[in-house]
Amino acid sequence: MHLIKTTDLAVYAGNVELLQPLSLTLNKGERLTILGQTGSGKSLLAQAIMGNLSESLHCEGNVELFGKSRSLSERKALWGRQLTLLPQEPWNALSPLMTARNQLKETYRLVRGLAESAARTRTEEDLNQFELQAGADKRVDQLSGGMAQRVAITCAMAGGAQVLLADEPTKGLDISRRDHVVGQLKAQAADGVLLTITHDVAVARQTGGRVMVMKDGVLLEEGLAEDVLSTPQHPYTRALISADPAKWWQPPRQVFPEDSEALISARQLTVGRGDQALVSGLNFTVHPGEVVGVVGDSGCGKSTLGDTLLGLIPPHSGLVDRQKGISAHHWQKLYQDPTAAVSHAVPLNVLLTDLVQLHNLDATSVPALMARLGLSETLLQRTASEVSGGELQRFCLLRILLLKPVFLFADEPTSRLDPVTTREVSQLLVDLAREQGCAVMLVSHDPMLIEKRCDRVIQLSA
Amino acid sequence: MTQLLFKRLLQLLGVAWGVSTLTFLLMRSLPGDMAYRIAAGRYGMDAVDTTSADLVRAELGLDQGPFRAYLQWFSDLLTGNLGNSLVSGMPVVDELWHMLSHSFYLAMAGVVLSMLIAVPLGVATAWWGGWFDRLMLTLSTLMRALPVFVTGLLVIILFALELQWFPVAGFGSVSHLVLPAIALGLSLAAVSNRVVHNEARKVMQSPFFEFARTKGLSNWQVLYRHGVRNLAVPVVAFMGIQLIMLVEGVVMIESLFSWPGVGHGLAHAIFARDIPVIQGAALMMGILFVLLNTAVDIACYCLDPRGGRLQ
Amino acid sequence: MRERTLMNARGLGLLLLTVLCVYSFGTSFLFAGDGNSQNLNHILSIPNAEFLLGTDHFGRNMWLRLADALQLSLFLALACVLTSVVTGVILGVLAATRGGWIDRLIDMLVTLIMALPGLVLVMIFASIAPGSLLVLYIAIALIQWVEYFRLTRAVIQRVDTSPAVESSRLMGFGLWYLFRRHYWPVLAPQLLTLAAFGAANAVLMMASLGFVYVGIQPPTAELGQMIVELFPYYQEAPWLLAQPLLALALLVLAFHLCGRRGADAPD
Amino acid sequence: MLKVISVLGVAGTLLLSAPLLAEPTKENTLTIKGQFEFASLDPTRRGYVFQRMQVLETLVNVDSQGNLTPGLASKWEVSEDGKAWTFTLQPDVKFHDGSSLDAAAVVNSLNIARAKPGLMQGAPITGIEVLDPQRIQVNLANPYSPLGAIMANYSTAILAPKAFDADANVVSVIGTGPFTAYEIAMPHKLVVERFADYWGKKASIEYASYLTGHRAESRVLQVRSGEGDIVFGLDAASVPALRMLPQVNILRSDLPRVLSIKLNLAHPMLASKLSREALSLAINRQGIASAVLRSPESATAQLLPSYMSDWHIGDTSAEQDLKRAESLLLSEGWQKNSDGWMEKAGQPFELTLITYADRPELVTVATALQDQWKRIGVKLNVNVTNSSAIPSGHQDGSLEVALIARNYGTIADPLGVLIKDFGNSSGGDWGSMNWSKPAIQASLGQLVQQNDTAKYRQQAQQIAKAIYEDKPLIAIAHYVQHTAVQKEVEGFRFDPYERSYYLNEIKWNR
Repeated sequence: MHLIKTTDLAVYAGNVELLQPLSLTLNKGERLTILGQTGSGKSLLAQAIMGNLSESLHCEGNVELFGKSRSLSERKALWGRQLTLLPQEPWNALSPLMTARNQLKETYRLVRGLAESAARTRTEEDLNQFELQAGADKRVDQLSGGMAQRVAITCAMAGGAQVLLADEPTKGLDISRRDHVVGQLKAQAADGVLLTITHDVAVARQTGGRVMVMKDGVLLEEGLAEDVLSTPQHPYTRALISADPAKWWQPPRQVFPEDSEALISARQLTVGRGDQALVSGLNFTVHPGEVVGVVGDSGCGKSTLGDTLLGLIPPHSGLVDRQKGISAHHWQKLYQDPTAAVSHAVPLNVLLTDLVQLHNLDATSVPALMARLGLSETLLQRTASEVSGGELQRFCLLRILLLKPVFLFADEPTSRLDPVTTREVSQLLVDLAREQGCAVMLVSHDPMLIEKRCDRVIQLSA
Repeated sequence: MTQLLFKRLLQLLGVAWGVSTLTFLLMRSLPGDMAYRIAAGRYGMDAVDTTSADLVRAELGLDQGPFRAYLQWFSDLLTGNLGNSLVSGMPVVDELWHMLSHSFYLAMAGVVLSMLIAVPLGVATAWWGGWFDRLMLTLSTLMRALPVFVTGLLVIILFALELQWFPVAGFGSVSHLVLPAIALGLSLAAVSNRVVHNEARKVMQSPFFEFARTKGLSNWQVLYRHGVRNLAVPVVAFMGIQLIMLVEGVVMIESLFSWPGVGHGLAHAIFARDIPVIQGAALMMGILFVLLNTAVDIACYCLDPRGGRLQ
Repeated sequence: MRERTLMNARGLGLLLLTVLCVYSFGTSFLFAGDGNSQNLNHILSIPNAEFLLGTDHFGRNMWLRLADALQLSLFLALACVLTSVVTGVILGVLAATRGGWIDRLIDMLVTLIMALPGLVLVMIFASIAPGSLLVLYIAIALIQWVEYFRLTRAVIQRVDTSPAVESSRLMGFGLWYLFRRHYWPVLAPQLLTLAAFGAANAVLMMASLGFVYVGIQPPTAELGQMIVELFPYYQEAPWLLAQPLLALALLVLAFHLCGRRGADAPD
Repeated sequence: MLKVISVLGVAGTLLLSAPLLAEPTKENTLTIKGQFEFASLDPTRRGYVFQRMQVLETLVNVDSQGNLTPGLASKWEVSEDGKAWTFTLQPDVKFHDGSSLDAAAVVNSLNIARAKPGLMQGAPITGIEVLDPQRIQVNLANPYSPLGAIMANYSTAILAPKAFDADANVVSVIGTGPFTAYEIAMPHKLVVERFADYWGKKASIEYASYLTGHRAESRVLQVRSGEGDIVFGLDAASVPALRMLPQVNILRSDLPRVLSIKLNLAHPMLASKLSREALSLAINRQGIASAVLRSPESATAQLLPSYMSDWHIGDTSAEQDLKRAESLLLSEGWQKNSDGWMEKAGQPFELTLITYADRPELVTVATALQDQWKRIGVKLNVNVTNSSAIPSGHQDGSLEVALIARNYGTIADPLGVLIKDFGNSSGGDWGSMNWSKPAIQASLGQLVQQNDTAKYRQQAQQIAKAIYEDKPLIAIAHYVQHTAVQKEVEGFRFDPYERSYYLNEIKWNR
């Protein structure tokens, strides 16, 4: 008997089709991964199966669970007990004011119906098994992204559900956390069914089982993980796989001798926010045109270092000495979330002309730069909320290039972008450094990306 | 926490001093001869004449410059004596005690009533929505469109005249407190029930509410275990803001229901230029305001420690 | 669906406001006669051809008097809101960006004003120059700017830490540019809502003053005062009391509807 | 201090009616709703509430026609030279604390009252002394006939010795009246309880409560809801509606109080008699009386009511005559300017009238006046402030016009008040202002010694005529008081001199 069987399951917003009719079956012990870029209707599939689509959408087709086709209300009765969903941002999904331990115990007591003492022991078992004791008595906002995700998984499974739908389980996590989370998913859903939805090829490879590749709500390719990922048939799948940094071409690294012209250097530098010091004893020099990578776990002080170098916050101790005689607006920063770094009030070209007028730059070089960055004139008529993350990041780059910067601190510029755009934007950064002799410090939690793009790496330990 | 308390204590002293001095300056800048006004307050509006005004001026030493009067008042304040009312000669502390206790009962009754109306209504409208929500929205907007004394009159006409359940005005027994509390409670609830509605809707549409549901908890369990606490934070914070609106209503309702509260008393003290009473009342209200605000801030912090350290 | 109800709520509000404005300002041009001229042997009459809304307890033409009262309320609401918005925003920006002792100083002043009940402060001001509408307007504006100050400071403190502002600062833009591109677009919608509720409160505050016989000297027509004067006749001539009540309710309702944006803002 | 009073009140009850622990309940308490607060325990300050609720009594009482009748003093005689009044006290009168009333107690209470501001300071009293345990004597510098009426005023109420503390402040209201003070919650509420050993007619109802209701609206609503057994100070506007209530009687009573306009005769525009005549003629007294005061027959052009016959002159008209008024002004040299205001030598005929909102009808009458004077081109600005603005405006000469409600019945014989208001050239706070008429002022002074009733009447008529013609004060209407009495209350009668509610004559008829 199939645990999950959907026939022509489709999702519509009014009469616009967001997800093409899709039929799939999953038996006990099987694993399926839906792979595709963000915003391709993947999570709608999970919500359609689960039955918690938002009011404005409706779905067609039939959903069979545990061998019997279930209406919406019947599926709701299965929530937690047979069928469970792991939502995208786990740190928003856990109740903000309750400790992790209580949220877990609550599920055992109320969903599993265990007595108080039995629920407590089962909770302790889970906490030990998944090494969650450290964050057990903390609130969600005090947990790291990885820890919050793992707590969410245990809570979701505590109800004894056999079918686990995991929506983007590794989004925003560091590489080391990612493998840990995928391992836990596979362990907990061992004797049931695991349907994973992700944009990360490595997660698909690690989960194994079958893979479905989707783009804009359309199923492109399907098959066993090993076959599809090693010999992709569909061109989109091939582009998706080759976007993985591990597959990028490795350019020759430029070496800058010690005595060559120093742009900015740190002497016994300690950086921190407020009264809490994060990293100490930093000594390095950055030369014009050099691309330096900065790697470290999230929260280890990467962006704090950037702000200190740019003079936005004072160093705790030690010295940052910059080359004299360079005006302030030549030291620039590229942000992780482009939508938060640009004003949404006016169209992009207005922002551009503001900048040109402020420093009365020569606007003649703008068209060439725009072509180089793949930005069309019509795109600039729109405001920041009407363009994609990738386009907006390229617009930020355009503004920075206009200022002819000597130093650019790029703080995880591609973590929010999908793989294909990540490759283009990171390549643009390297070209900027080489052509304009501008020093670039590139921050990322993906060591492979840093490996393929930077001349040398600064490792920040937690 | 202690750092907060110390800071708020300083603020308390500052506000108490500031408010009473502000009222002193304002009252002293009012036109008309104070002695006459106090005489009118003492002997009644028909019997006030120059001889009684001169006697009052002599008795109370009103000829002394405002600065010396202020110093005199300030030195008394340091010894904890708020002076005597110019009109009745009674110690200000006693008059204020009588007025403040009554205003306190009315305010508390009003707030409790408004919460009893606003919270269930807000949550229900957020939960069901649809026509019920629209009906409550129009009702509360209409209620907010009326000045408080009109609400008071409607409440009297309905409960006291038609139904004869409660006395129209006066004080002394609990039954006297009911109608003013209903009038005040309704005017407050008209605003707070929409705030509760919005906050409840935000909680019900939040991801943690959805995850608790998909985790297997029933609607009621989620609302009870997660919804209430997360809802309490913004609602308690709003109660801090509503304090200011509360006092407006209290002044109106007290004069309509002849409730001997501080709002009503202050209005008379202003007309009769009874400066010590006004200063004393302003002092007490300033202190009460800071204390209540601190209490609300602490309550918010305990409910939701995420707000970082208390400033 | 949400967007549509929002639009027609605000549309209804604006429509109501224009109707009231047309009635109040239009009447003084179109209709001759003066709202204050009395006719003591023709009091409490039922609305008829000559007196469209009947006559009040002095025999004055209610149609004209209500128009004058609405004019006064509209004018006062507009003046109070404008003054308090301008003062509140300027001081808010100053406190949020300069911070330090300015912030503490204004904060102390704000706490002082909020500690005293607004109505009592207005009463004291009103008795400084009895009957002058200027003093009334100053007093009400003095109380209301506090709300805008607190909103502006909170919004700017929040927006100031956003990457967009940091990036603009890095690019060399000044405070005025930050205000125009970053602060104002976030502030404007919330200010509009607060201004609408502020206007409503100004009108209600003046009406409450009429209730305690402060501020308004005869023969000025004011909605609150009219309600108080006509209340004793609620049995004899209910249609008279209904007019100022309805006018006040519609005016305040119009302001509230204009202020509606998605969530009903707590004032 | 406050808590002490209520404790004392409670203790009083326990002491007096120890067997049955009576408590004021809805059934046994007569609820009275009044207009005015009582700001202190001291009768010299607004003590009328304690007198009306019959807690305190005075030596002399007044009947409804204004004649003096025996109170705590059974009889009194005046010496030939009119400089000594001897009062004989009622026999075996008990104070509320059980002590008996004797001459020493009365003299002590009167001397304390005399030291404080009050009506006694208007009289030329040189001393008050004990003749024997039952008789006291008041010595005067010169004869003063209104002394008897002063002894009927609340400020001369008799308190027991224990009522005062060391420095003569009143700490507890211990009087001789048919009711004792059961609970006092200053300044709004007073509950009184029946005093078993009262010397006169004992009360039949057990408790009575007096509550101050500032708002005319709430008092009207208390009548409608039946909560107020007796409600005073009903505003004229709501009377027609209240008459329709089945369970309530609305009593209409004339008061010796008059609504009048006080003019500052030193003001250039008000100096000439003809201008004042014009202003008086412009007033539509009939319209104001019927439309604003809702009592058509209260319109009058004279200060004193008809039942004070000596002071009431016959041939006076209260008609409005706009044409004649305008012609009078034109004859005075005023010309109407472009926008309708009278003007002379560039100066518009503009006056500022002050009045006070404590009496709501004053504001409405001022509004009516404003419109009526506008018809003859006189621009009247109305400034509603506090009643004290009138005496202070009189003193510093800033007062131009004032609308006042003057009570000529505070002392039974109006002579005392008239002397105060018109007795000298600078006038009185509530009387004339800068009206110098030496002959009239002199004859007013002599009337005090005039015992021959015929001569008294002839001089009084002469004075009244001069006031009517010269118009230092322009009368508009005399006061009509409306009181609502629930049908279940029997035996209530209204005292025009507002000295007593006669609670001891009231019975329930349920």
